[in-house]
Amino acid sequence: MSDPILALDNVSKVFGRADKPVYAARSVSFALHRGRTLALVGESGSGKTTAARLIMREYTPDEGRLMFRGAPLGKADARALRDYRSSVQMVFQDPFASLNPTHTIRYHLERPLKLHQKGLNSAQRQTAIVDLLERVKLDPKLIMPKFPHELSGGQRQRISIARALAVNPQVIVADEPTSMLDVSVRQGILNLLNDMKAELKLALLYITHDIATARYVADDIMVMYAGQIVEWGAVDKVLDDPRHPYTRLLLSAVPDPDRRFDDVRFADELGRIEEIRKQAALPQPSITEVGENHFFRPIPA
Amino acid sequence: QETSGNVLTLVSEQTTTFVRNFNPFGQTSARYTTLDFMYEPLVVFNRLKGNEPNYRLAESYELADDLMSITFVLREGLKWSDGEDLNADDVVFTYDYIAKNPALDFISVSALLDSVEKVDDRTVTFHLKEANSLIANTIVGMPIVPEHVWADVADPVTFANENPVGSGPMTEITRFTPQVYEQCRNPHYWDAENLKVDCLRMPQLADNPQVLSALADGSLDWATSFIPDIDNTFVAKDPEHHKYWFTPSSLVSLQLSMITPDENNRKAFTDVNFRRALSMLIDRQTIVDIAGYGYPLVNDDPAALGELYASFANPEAKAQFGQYASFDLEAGMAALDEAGYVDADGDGFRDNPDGTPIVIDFMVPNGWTDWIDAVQIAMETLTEAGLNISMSTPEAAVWTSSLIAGEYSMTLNALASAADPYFPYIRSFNPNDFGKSRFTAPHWENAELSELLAQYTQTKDAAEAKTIMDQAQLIVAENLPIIPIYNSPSFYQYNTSRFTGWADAENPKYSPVVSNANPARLLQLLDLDPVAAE
Amino acid sequence: MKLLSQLLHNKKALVGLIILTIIVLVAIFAPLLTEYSPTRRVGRPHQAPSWDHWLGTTRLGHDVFSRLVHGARVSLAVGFGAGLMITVIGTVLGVIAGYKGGVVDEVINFFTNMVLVVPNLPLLLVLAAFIGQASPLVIAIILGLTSWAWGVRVTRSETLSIRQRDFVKSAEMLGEPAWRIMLFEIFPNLISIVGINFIGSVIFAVITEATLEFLGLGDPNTVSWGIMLYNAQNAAALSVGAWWDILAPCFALAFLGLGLALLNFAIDEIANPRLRTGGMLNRWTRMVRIGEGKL
Amino acid sequence: MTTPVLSVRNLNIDYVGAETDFHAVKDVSFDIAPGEFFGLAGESGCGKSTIAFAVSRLHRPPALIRTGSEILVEGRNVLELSDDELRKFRWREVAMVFQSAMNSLNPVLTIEAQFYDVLRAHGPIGRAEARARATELLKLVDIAPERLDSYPHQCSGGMRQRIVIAICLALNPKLLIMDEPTTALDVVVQREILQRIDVLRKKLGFAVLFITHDLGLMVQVCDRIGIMLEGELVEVNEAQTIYRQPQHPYTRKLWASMPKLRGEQTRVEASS
Amino acid sequence: MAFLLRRLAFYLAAFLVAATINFFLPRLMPGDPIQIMFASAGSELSLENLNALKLTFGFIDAPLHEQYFAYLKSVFTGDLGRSIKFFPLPVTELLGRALIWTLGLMGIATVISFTLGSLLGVFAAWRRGRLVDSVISLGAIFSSSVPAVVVSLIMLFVFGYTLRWFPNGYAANPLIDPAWNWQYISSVIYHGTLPLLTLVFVLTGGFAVTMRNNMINLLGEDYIVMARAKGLSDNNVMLWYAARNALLPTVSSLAIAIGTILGGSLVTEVVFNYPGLGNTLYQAIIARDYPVIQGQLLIMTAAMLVSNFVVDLSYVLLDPRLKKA
Ligand SMILES: Nc1ncnc2c1ncn2[C@@H]1O[C@H](COP(=O)(O)OP(=O)(O)OP(=O)(O)O)[C@@H](O)[C@H]1O
Ligand SMILES: Nc1ncnc2c1ncn2[C@@H]1O[C@H](COP(=O)(O)OP(=O)(O)OP(=O)(O)O)[C@@H](O)[C@H]1O
Ligand SMILES: [Mg+2]
Ligand SMILES: [Mg+2]
Ligand code: NI
Repeated sequence: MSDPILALDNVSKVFGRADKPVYAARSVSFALHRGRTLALVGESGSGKTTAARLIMREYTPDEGRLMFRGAPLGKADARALRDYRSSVQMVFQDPFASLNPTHTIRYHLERPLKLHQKGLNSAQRQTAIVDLLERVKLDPKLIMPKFPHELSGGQRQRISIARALAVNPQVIVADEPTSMLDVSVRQGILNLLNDMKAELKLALLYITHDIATARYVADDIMVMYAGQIVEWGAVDKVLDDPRHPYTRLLLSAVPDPDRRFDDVRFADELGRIEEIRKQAALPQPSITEVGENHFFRPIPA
Repeated sequence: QETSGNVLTLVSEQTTTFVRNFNPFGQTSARYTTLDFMYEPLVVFNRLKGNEPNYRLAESYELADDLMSITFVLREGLKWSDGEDLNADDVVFTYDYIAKNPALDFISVSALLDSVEKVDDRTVTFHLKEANSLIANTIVGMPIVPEHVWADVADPVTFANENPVGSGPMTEITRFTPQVYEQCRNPHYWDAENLKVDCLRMPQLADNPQVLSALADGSLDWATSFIPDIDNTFVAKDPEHHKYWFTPSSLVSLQLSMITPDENNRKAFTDVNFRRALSMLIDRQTIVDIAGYGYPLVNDDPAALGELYASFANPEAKAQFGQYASFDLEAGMAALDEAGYVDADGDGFRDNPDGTPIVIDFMVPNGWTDWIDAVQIAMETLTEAGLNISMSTPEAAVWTSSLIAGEYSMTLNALASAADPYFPYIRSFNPNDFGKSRFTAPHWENAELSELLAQYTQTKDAAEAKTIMDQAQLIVAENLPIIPIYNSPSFYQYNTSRFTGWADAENPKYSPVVSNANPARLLQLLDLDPVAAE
Repeated sequence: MKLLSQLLHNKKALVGLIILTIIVLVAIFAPLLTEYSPTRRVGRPHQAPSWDHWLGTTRLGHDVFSRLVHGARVSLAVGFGAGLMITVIGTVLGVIAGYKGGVVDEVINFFTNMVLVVPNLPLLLVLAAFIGQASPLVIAIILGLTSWAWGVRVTRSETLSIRQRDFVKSAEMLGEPAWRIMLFEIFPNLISIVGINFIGSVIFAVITEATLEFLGLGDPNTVSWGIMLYNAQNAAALSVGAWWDILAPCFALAFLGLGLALLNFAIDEIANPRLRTGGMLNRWTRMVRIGEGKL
Repeated sequence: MTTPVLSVRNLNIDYVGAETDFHAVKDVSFDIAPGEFFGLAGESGCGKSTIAFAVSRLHRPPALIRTGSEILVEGRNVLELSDDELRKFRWREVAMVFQSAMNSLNPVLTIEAQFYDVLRAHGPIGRAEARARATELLKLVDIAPERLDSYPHQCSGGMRQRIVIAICLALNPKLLIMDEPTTALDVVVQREILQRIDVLRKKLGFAVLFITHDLGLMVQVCDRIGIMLEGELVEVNEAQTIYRQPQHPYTRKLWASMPKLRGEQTRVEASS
Repeated sequence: MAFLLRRLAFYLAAFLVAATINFFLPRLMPGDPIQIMFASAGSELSLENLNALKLTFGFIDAPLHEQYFAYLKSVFTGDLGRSIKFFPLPVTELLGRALIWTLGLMGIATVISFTLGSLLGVFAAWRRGRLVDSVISLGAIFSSSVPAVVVSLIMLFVFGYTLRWFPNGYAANPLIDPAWNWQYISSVIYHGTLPLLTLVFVLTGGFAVTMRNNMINLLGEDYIVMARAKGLSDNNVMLWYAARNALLPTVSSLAIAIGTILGGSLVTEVVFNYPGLGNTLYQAIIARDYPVIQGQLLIMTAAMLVSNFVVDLSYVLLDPRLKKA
């Protein structure tokens, strides 16, 4: 595998007051590679969004560092931050909320171009916008003058992606980009992300709680639980042979039309996960390598 | 509880709440029935009868021939309302007291006195710093207080004197709430025989409209209040008993600062021709009719005295200069043209003869609505005559200090009525008062006039005094340093259904106004007779 | 533009706009509407309404109608001037506090709450009294400087919620500078709040100016509805039965207030679609009545 | 054959607009048998909630249930009940779990008060008795009775969801409507809740009308499923049948666009 | 509790700032504050007398900060000086007298208009789009758009001067001694009716609009629908579920409204000559009685702070979510 473009190195983030800390991220380490998609799955509140925000440098890590192109990122001054932003972009969960209802689509795409590709004149910008819209398979003429509320959810999500692409990034972080979309629309967006990744050699971090879509788009997967990454590896390996109890629970909870409810001894699994929950605050267990490109943290005895 | 006897209901002050304060030295804080009714003056001078003295606590007074001292003799058997004797000691005490506590001396009489000396139990002599033929008028303005009470008062300025010991007819406070108080008969009053009223009741009324409604429904016997359209709003409610009589009082005049900071204005203001023209441009009658509801009396006396001092008037003044004190738009404009005040620069406004512009700010205190109305009406004709005038309404305090300093262009100013024309003249034109009092606002001085006024207080001879005063009037009338407009009325409303004996236009025996600036109200009180119950 | 077209579709807004337009037109064309000067005596004192003087005359003999139409200028100017100032200050501070957060927010918020708990009208009274002869301009300025707090509060809380929205986040992620985010991302979404704040402030300013002048703290040289009330009250118009003198400015003020309030109410409805009660409810009632269906 | 618990016949619902109406539910008919777990699936905005609301007649203007529609609960036409009958009918016959549990409990009342409310509204009952009943109901959903004195904000999302279910069971209704009860929840919690409902249903014998757009979930829990498209019910069948032999093209497309956890991964070009 | 403590700290700070403004206001204005303060009282007094009077009012020639601390000390010991106009009445006593009337008038008016307005708002929202709603909404808009001056003048004109149903001034007949007897109390009620009606008219609309909007926003909430689904009676849902929750934001708007109420009552008191705080302030301003004006501002601020605190308290009581926070 190539060198990672972006990596988290033992990053921790703690919220709340000293007497009642919430560990949103606990010694989280992972790396993103160009042309590969990494999926991050986990229960609600496990720290997925926190990880994304750490990458977007909205939060500063309490511990650990962020490595970009092999070098650690220090305190960000305004210029360095802008530089970083033209390489790392984010697509949000809610396409209804991530576009400003008072601006046209054209404005939404023009701004990143103005900010990050200063050399362009207005005609070049125009072509760039058309290009972007075509890339996300929208009709530029029709779409450009519209306001967000005149578009469907899927179209809006495409605009969000186009906007992220506008700065010519190397990394895209997508935080549950399809959870607000209808099932039938979802697929299109996922395909689009996949295509972009391949075409532009993007490094993609795909955050979701829907393991099935994770499988659909990702090359690698990480399972997060209580701020920790508890199991990771190649998608197929992890899903075929889940080792960590939480991964298993997660997999069994995923709705699966092939199995009736009563097939699974769900309650037992649930009981075991309750136990891990109690132990969640214990010191870091060591990492076990299960096989090639498949790791997990066993629960301490 | 109902008060027994004859109760006279009156309104002398308008307030939102009554505070129990009967300190006679506190002009602004004491209840308005404190002076005269509670603390009787030595003498009451009747201004309507050429200052004829009505002896009250004093049975006589005598001015020394050199005019350097005056001796008052008290009546026999005077008592304070607590039964203690009232004698010369109390008088001497009072004057020593205000000398020691200058804050109490609300009429600034101490400054005129050298010493006060007890001659015997009933006789007191005041030694003056300068000869002064009019000193008696001033001295009687100070209330005499009982030594046995006030000697022990720690801070007489803040002392509220809640249970007063007085010498007047009404000293006993039988009821006191923030909304009403009652002041009843002094058990030891020397003149009890003449006093038919047993109690005064003072309801709290906050403003003119409230006084009007109380008057209109007949619950007030005696009031002093501005009432709009009085014949309709008050008299018509009960024409038989609702009556009023307005007597002329303080002089309202238009004044110009001879030392105004604006050099161009100053040129015009110091020119008597300009002042005369200005005076002719003031439509006094309209001002009186509209701003004043017709209540004030037009003052077209070039010597600025008018009806109020009719008995002192020098007909010569009016004959020679009368035309300058009455309204004549055409003549006024012609006078301006003639004196060279024409529009030199073509901006539509008259300029100085040398072409410099005249821009006049007409200053009147904020909130003094009748004056503001008067100014607006005056400005109509002045503007029509081509003068560049605008009105400003600063805070009263700012207005006062501008007037004192002479830093204004034009204003209205009022001067309280007095017993003798000497007072308005000396107050307005005494160079020693420049920068000290707003009455000297014009900052106009005339050596000849000053000399005459000085002589006036030095003579005991009535004929000589008259000659002096005649001459003074001529000087004022010729120079027109202040432009008289009207004398404001003293408001006086009364109701005859419960009491009779009121002074009125048919029987102008004295000024019956119940305000605390009129000591003659004591005479009115003593003249009242209850209407026999039917 | 959208707001405007929505306003035109809202009945309340339409009535409000019409009222306002009438008053604005009257103010603009005041000199053409009457032959009388508002500051000259043109009749006897307190003449009742007649053909010559439609609304009678004042105590001084001024024509009430003339004063009324000329007075509209001052009321409108002070209302809109002070309203604009209040809104601008309130919006700027509110957006900055809401977006910047932290110490800036704490400071602005503290002062806002501070100003909110100091009783406004009494403070204005005292200020006007200290200043003396408060011309309409002075009144507008002190109104503007003392009444912005409410605007800050609503703008701030709205900004706080908009700041959480993803489109602001994405602008941040794109590296937009803070001022651009406040001006171009957040502010356009506040338009209706700002509109409500503006109209509300105009109402407040009109009412307060009239009140201050009525209480005698205005400049008697001005021709305004507040001064008309003041003069009428001073001339005891009520007790001498000159009702026209006092009722004319009363109704003018009420009319202007009503127009503005209708407009504000309508903006509220447009900003918050839940509040809208369009024709559909009437239609619904009719359909239920004729039995096309039920709930 | 037994009478169905719920029988919807030719249901037409409009949202009345200022000029034109929005026809949200078009001529929908289906039955739910006693004890049956019936699923209603379809895209956002296709009219699922509109149907659910109509069953308890919870609509407010401008919704309009067209004349000619019939909603029979155990044979009784709900649309013909008087106000008073309607009040008695609600919750006793049909109880409902709403889209998000976070918001369906009154934030200013204690849990106990919200139990007491419903018990009081449907018959005279004392405080103590109501409390006893509430305790019993909470036990059914595994919640400690102390929770009765808490306010909703003091309970976690999953807990609140279970409390709502307990309240639903207070009057032993024949039918429980669940309108996307778990969209806001984690898969694990969602799974737990549904499983509990399933157990309770078998124990207490009520029927369930389950509304969601998650087809996988639906097939897993439901006996029968109805698929809706733009206000129309396009297909109703046994869950497994719909899954394995979808008839309607829309249904087929839905299945195709669903990523699978196991087996072949197909790529479908779905339009947006 | 922490919430309330924080609010209390804020109120203390707010009071301090108000006191500071109060101290500096006359000193910042053009002209000599002493000259201004004694202008109306002193215009007839000689300079010597004025100086003597000034001393008794504590205008010492000390550095500003010393004056400031002396002032703060006296404020916090409840000494607001003495009135010039009603000399030597302490300002506290003067205001104390007025406070009773204002509290009574404003308190009752606020309670009535808040209750009435909220109820009207609730009904309008519940019957949204129907006739009741239109009538209430329009009425509310109208009532909240008419200035208090206008309402009180019209009330006075109609009921005081034309119909003569009610007196046109005072809090009670001055000839009746204050006492707890029917004669006095009925007189108080009789005199209070018009000002009260005016205030209620002016205030009700605002409360109704706020309540209506809050209610409408709430009616879509799941817990309201659930309450209806539970078979609760309409009144129960409307009042116990919807109104109670809609009350929360209304109560917080009440805190802000108190300033407006104070303003409204000020004008009303002036027009009806009601002897409350507002009228006292007005009279003091006319007479330039500065100790009273300053004390007045402080008292009004304090009143605002206290009522805000009461609103905070009731907020905590009404909203269980705040109890622990
Ligand atoms: N700004 C914050 N302040 C305090 N706590 C926070 C903050 N942001 C997140 N947390 C806490 O950190 C933990 C992780 O939150 P995060 O949003 O990263 O979870 P998530 O995995 O994205 O959940 P979801 O799937 O619901 O989006 C949660 O317990 C959350 O409550
Ligand atoms: N009050 C209303 N007025 C007008 N139209 C409405 C109203 N409520 C719902 N609609 C419309 O009716 C249609 C059906 O709405 P409904 O809430 O039943 O959909 P749903 O299937 O439950 O969707 P979701 O999965 O998003 O909950 C939608 O298109 C919606 O826009
Ligand atoms: Mg998240
Ligand atoms: Mg729905
Ligand atoms: Ni537009």
